Amino acid sequence: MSYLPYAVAAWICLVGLAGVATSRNLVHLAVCLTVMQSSTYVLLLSVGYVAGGRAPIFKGAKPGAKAVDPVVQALTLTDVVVSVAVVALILALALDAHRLAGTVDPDGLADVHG
Amino acid sequence: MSRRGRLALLGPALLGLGALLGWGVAGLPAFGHYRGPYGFVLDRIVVPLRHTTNVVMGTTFDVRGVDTMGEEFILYAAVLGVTLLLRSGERGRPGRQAGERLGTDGLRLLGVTMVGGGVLVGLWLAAFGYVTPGGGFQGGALVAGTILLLYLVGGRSAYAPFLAEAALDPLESLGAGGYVVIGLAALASGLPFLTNLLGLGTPGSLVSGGSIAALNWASALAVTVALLTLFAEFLETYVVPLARADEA
Amino acid sequence: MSWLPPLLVALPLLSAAAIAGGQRVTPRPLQDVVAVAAAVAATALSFLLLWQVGAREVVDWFGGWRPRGGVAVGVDFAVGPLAAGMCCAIGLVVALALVYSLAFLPGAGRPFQALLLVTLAAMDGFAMSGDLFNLFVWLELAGTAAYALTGFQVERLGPVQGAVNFAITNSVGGYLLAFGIALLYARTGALNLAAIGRVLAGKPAGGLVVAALTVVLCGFLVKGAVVPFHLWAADAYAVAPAPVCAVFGGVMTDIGLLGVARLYWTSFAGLVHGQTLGEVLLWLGIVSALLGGAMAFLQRHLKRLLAYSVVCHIGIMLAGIGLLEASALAGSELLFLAHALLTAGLFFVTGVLQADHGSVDELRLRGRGGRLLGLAWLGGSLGLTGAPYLGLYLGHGLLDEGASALGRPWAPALLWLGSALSGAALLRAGARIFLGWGAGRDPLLADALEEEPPGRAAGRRLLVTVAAVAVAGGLAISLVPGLGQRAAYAAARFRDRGAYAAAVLRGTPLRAPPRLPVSIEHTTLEGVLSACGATLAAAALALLALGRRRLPQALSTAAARTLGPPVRVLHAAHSGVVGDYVTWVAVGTAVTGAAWSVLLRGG
Amino acid sequence: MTVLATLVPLQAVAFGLVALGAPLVVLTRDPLRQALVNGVYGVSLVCLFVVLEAPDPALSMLVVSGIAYPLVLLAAIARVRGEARRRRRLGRARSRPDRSGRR
Repeated sequence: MSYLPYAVAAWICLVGLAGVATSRNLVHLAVCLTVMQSSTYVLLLSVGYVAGGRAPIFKGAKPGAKAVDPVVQALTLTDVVVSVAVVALILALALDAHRLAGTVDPDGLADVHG
Repeated sequence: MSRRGRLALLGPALLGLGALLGWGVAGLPAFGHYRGPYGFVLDRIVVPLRHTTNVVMGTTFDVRGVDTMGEEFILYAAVLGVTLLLRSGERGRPGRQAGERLGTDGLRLLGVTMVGGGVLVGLWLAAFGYVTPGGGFQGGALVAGTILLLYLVGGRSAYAPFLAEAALDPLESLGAGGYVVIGLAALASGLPFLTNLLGLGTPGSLVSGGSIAALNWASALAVTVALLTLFAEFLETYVVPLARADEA
Repeated sequence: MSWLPPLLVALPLLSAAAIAGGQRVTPRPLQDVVAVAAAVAATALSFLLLWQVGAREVVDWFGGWRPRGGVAVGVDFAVGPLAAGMCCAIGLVVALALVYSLAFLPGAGRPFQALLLVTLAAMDGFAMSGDLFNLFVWLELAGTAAYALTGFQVERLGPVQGAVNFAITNSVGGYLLAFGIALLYARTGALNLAAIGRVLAGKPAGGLVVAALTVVLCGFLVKGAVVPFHLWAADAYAVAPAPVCAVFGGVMTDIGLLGVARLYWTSFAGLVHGQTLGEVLLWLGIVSALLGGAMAFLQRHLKRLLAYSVVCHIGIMLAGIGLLEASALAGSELLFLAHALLTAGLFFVTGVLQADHGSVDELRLRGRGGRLLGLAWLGGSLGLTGAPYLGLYLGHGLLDEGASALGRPWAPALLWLGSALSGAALLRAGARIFLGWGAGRDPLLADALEEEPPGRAAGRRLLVTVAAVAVAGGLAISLVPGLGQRAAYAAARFRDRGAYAAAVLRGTPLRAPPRLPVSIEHTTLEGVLSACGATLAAAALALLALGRRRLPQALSTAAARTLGPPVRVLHAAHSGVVGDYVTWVAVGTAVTGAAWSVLLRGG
Repeated sequence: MTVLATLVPLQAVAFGLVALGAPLVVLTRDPLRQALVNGVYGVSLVCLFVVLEAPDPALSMLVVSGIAYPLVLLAAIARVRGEARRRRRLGRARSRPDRSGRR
């Protein structure tokens, strides 16, 4: 049971991936990508958690106080910014595709293959 | 591949992947038992060495400052990319038109108050980022978001000054490029790239952390302008033509 | 400390910011000069760095955060000759692409140049970084810039889904990588590659490590366009402008492979049964080489043809890595150098054809190419096939030696077959376009694409010159005196996990390097014979494809009957639908994970 | 050590909400409604980050899911619908071959 947090992260990753693979709308698909990415935040923050630890902010606290891992939080911050950038770009690309092909259904966009 | 074929392939693949990830996370230390050492070392050394009481920001802007430089440029590249994509698609469209206003005077008043408050809170978040929770990204995003409220409450004319590309482009480059310049300043003085140069100050006050403050403000500027440009590109090129199409 | 590694990243980034920020105030020619100068300067600095790392590992800790008490606190760039050599090639290809785009995309605007410089910085950072999360950051930066570069000219009518598929598939790969990073961090408490390697060394791989390394390596393989993660490649290259394709196909796809090799030799090699990782990589490489070659042979759209040729050669390089042998790794390194320039050169030639005739369709261009251009195409094709003493030849030779030393001569034979297939595709297209051979119709090839209006011919001489320079440079790689020996030394350094970790974590200097001779690498008779065989096979296949009509009726119907169904399956599998691509990513990850979970536990 | 000693109830609830929220976001196929559900999912992530003692990522997630995502998503959705409407009108005026109709 103390593995529940990690299982949640893996679950979100799979759910997001399934959403990306089956999506019928590029706007919807972009959101599914953010869901998939949110699994990495959940996993990162879970593995860095220390039971009974405080946030790694030592204003008004002794520097030796028990605190959670600051590294995973720094990584999560970077990750969140990446997700904004990627979503904006994919939406812009989706709009371009829509302007040219008249659809946001990825299954309908494929006019060339092989 | 037909949709049914895809699902038939995806199902087993996800099961396999789920088994793999499940097997993987079962080997992790139990929740709440982070074993270190990296994080514990930083919890111990950042405050004495850098005088920033927010260790996360000390990590983001100093210990792992180069990651954040990459992050700034990811946002920068995304904005450049969105601009490139959306503007190339809009060539030949008729010019923009003056915007429309929203709702009643009371609603607008509320909005303007919120804008003032939001900008203040955003600046506060950015300023105290390395002392208490917050930082350049969070503060910058809040400032950008509240300036955007002007678009809703004041119409395009009130928001327009914030959209002048001639002003936005150099400012954003100043933010992202400023980060690099601060790093290069250390290199020029014979120290490793991004070395903290300025005085460390008193822990728990605004005057702490040395270069962290400068990097933090560079990043706040870059993020604010980046998000403003991003919103502007999406709103200008997309919402305004939509309104026109509806009138027609 | 050396000031070179951070400068390789800082300089292009700062120039990109200056170009994009000053686009309204500075005159156009000045901007062009700044962009090209930044790329050229980055290349020159890379060569300087290459010279500097000859005798030592250049380790640079950002912010001066050196390891404390054995714990790597900061982020480091740790550069050996292999990484520095990659930076040289990256800088060279991007500089050529920037010069080329001055004439090819005069209206592209400054964001285009800025984004190319950002890509350059990101790829250099990736090649040098010694920190797992930092690798992810550079990879995402390169990706973000690349998605926009791919899509921005889509309005000129092309397969619209290319850029979207590229962005989505690569993002999924990136998130798999991020998930794996979190798992590895939880297991080892470190992000530095050397530190991770130290924790994992000598331990058996449990479920956690198997899952973590699977998603991390598969994340890199998605970026590297390795079968079955390769499906986005042809779509993306088909829409991207030629100079962007040159950067993608020449160097950007390959950094995914560098990630795989780097992770293996710094972090995973010490695991019990760690060498079984190579087994799967070798087979993925062989399959990529064969499938890529076959798909290249079935294309008529030149950029898609070249994209599959890239998949084929990426497979060959991956196989060289997967053999886990010094000589084979050196072979991969030389393959990378020659392939980068030759592929870039061929994309440049394609761009000229497009500017001249408004088409990149092999059948429609039949008999329409110029002579000098044809010569460049022929050189590029022969170099990529690995004809004796040209282009990829030396790399193939070293790879063959490594494989025979391991008693696996069948591996290079399969790789040569892939090389011959893609070479045949290139030679066939060249003969049809520049000599007018063969018919104007071919039912075996993929669908036609919509055409674009012919571009402008101004600056054509510049375009042809850049293409010729790239091809000539790539052809010469096999003949540069002393390069083979230096590649072997670089490979040996790259594989020395102990020395790398000591240099990074404790600053221990390396043993003095041996004196390397400056002579053309000796190759075995077998090597020459295989190269001749592959070249002849490629030429024969190309002729067969062109002159099919002249064969006896019975023979050609029989051939069509046997080849038809598998060809249709191949075409159908590359469906152009992003949902399918993501599904294949999931399948590939699950299957490689299953393979590794058996092999790594000694099964 | 027992389960509850390391996973306090508040955290368990937050994890549960996030685990439920993710499939809801994915299964909401209408983009406009999905943007709203995604906002709620974002708030549940913010709560989770708070109970995991991560105020900085929580703030970051708050501005992203409260400002950045909704704005770009709504603008994109509005554009897609507007374009579709205009296309329908144009399509009636002069019948242009629609490249999407192939499959």
